[in-house]
Amino acid sequence: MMTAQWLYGLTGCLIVALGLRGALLHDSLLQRIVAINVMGAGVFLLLIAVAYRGPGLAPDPLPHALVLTGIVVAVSATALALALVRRLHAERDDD
Amino acid sequence: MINLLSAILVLAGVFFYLAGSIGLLRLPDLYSRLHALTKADNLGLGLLIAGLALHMQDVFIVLKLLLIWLAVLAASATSAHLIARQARRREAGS
Amino acid sequence: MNTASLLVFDALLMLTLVGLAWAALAGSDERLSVILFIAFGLVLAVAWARLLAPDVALAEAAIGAGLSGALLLSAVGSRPRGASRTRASSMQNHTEEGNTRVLQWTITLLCAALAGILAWALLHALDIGPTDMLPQAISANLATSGVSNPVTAVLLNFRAYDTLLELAVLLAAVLGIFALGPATPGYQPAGPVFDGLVRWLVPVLILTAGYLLWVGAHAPGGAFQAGAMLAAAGVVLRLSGRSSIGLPNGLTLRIVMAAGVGMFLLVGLTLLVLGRPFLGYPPAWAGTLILMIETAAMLSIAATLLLAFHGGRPKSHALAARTESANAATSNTCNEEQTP
Amino acid sequence: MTDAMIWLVALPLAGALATLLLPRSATAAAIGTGLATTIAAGLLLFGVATQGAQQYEIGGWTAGLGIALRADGLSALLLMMTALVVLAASVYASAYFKRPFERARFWPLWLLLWTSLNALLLSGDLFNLYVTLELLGLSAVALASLGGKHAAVEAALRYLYVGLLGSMMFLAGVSLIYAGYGTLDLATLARVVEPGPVAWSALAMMTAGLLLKTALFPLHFWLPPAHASAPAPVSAVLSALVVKAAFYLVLRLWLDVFANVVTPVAANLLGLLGAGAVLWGSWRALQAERLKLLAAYSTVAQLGYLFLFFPLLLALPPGPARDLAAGGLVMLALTHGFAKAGLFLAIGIIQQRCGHDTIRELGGTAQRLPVTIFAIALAGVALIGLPPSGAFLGKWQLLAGAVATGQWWWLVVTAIGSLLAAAYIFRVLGHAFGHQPYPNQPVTVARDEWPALLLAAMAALVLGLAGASVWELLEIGT
Repeated sequence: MMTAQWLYGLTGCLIVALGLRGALLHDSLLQRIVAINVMGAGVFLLLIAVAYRGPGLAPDPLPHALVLTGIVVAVSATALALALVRRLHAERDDD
Repeated sequence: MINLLSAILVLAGVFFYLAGSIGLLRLPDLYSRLHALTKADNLGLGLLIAGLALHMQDVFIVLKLLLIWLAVLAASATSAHLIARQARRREAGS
Repeated sequence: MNTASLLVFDALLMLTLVGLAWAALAGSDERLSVILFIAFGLVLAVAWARLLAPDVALAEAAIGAGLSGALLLSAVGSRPRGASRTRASSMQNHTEEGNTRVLQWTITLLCAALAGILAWALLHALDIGPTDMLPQAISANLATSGVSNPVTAVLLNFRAYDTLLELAVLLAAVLGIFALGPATPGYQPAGPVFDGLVRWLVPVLILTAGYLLWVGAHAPGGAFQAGAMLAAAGVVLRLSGRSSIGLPNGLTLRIVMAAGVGMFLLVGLTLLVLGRPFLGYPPAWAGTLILMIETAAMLSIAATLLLAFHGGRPKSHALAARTESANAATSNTCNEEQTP
Repeated sequence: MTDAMIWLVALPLAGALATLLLPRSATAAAIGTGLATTIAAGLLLFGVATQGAQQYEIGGWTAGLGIALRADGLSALLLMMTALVVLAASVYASAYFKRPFERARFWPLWLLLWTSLNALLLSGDLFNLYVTLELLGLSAVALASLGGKHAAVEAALRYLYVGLLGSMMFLAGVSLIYAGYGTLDLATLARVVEPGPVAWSALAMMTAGLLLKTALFPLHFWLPPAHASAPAPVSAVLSALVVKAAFYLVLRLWLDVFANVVTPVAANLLGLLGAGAVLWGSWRALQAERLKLLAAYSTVAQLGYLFLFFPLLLALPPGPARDLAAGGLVMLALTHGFAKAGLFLAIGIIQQRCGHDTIRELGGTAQRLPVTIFAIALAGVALIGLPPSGAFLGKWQLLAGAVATGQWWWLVVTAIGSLLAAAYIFRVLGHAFGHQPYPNQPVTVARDEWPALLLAAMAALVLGLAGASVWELLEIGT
């Protein structure tokens, strides 16, 4: 086991928990979206840490590809969530 | 020799970054903070890039580094301008 | 570099990351949250680079921090300062202060337990040591994949089906956004300084996009990063208050939106009809087919992300006049840049 | 024949593009796509029945390096149900959405949703499952928000949050699996996985995420508003298929992939939550004032029954008794799928013709919409679990399993749940058959009344009578 893998992986776990806590506790719709994104970033950090094989060694490319896919999926979800928030907000203004 | 020169340049760059950050925290108003931040950071990045460029074998990479510096220069100058203008407008408004 | 100094760097980087994540979620100021989240994304990109994942670093900076940040910021900015925050009105009704406190602590404890369980499992997993079965299979088949960047090979050949469905996810999101209503009003024309930046930045961004697309075959880069660059060019154009931001209208726009999934399906099904597996490129053609798919995907991604930044259907010309007057009625405060 | 698997994903996806590019002839394109996809599902079912479980390696890469699609008896049956329900709901939707712009918005998302359902049921790869879950979630949310009213948008947003949290937890579990075992392929994983911290934590994370998505009590809070405020055809598919897709994954993971990792204690916990869902969901359904809300709470309850099977299946030794119980579970899931879809479509008709779906004001609807009320009654037979519905066979196996393993307490839950279901169904029928002072002209049966009736009849009659072949198909495992 390598220290770097360990350090980055554990940080990933911590960030997942921080994100989840934010997503459950915030009552601002926008901050919930931020929190879910943070949680996703934590999972990605875990994956990339697993892929790391040490300095000078080629890392495992598979998790890199998975995280790239994950980032695009996350931005899609963020965009849809923001559009829903905006719609909700516009309606509240009309009331 | 190149190593030493490069190290000096990088360290100088780091110093300017540090100065800029301290300025951001310590200076009294928005305009002087902006001034400290953009000026020091632009210079810092320039020195850093010069230090790195000394290590590069490939001219193409040096050009890329230079391009990064130019892009950051333009972006930070413009955003500093926008922030300052917005602040002044708000002052005038209130 | 020696291991000790690298370790110090790692520790500082992770400390910054956790601190930013905490700070972004601690307060109740939405604007601050978003700004700190963008900073979090940029530091994360440094971490990706440190872990030798440059492809991910590029995507994180361009999409994770860049475009997500722009989307979030424009959502914060579209409301007047001091207006009521986007609270979930009926979603949480624990009015009693004491209940809230208990709930907060319960959730915090649960999340701490979650972090503990994840860490426990991860340490065990890392203890087993890396299983190099898959990385070896990837490098063994890289020669016939049509590209030499292993990440691109996974994304567009070995696991191309994932990428096809991922493009479908993007399409679903933008169709959902379309269904929710028309685009948000545009920004007012920018002043001369910003305008000057835009004039040379946009062509540079488009050039960079083309470069990233082409270089993805053998070095970090590819359709997603390139698409994000193109979208960024459009975002900058929109911010500068131009009415045309390079998006087509009507059928052409829909074709561009569908291009990524469409090209994927076209290639996959053509191969199927020719007696090969779905998306089973012949090695001699793999490079060309991947570039074709990536080009179409880049256009779709750029259009989709840009439409998401628009926040709705672009207005058709017939509707433009009507919405214009509606905008004039509801005072629009989303302009950081206003002409004096 | 294995090509049918790829067509099951490619056809609706291509259809989505076609309806996006040709909004004027979108309805025709969608129905055509629906027919073709249903034929593909039929071919796959036939192939599985005659040749056994199937595998398709995409791109020709071996599973592990690439992604494999797999179909066995269970997935082929669920794919067939999906095809029939979506096809019927499509025919219904072509009459439900009247204005061109509504259709232009609806069809591409609808077909993307179908794509994701098929892709999920076929996928043999953990990360690919995450992508299909996200496609399913985003298209379902977009469709649920089509109602356009404030309540619909708010419910859709909450649905999206829950879905995203669920996906993220699932992905965290997937990451742990990759960290520990270096593979994402389900079949490979099933061979190498062993009890231990990695497998336990990963399974717990994935299951938690999926339970959130399948709305198991007490994580069901988001379901009733989302399902009750969506347009009728969307509600039908959300309740009948979308929550069941997440349930299918739980089943697949617990009984197939992680079969040697799960423990009876964990299974009993799922059973306990299921019991809570049965009681709470049925009780709330009984109290509901609106038909759609009743149907949504009934979904919460019916999903609970499915989880009651977990402690039984784990207590039974592998063999005929266990296969019978597993068959009962699938039968219950299939019946609920058809019945609930039929119920929501029928409610949609009442809502459109009467302008409301308040249960207390249903008086006279039986005179006015006899076919629709008959459909509700048939669906009710299946939801209560009366013979000859498929649910009767399913619940029978549930009871048999509970007796065989000495877990009699699940009997009590099932009995109370069925009584409550009878109460809420008869309450609706009582109001619908209520006397109306002024005479209403019976409306002739229209195109939009047939799909509901056919789906309900499928649940109440066909599945029950054709039950034996379902058990035969389920013998075909991977």
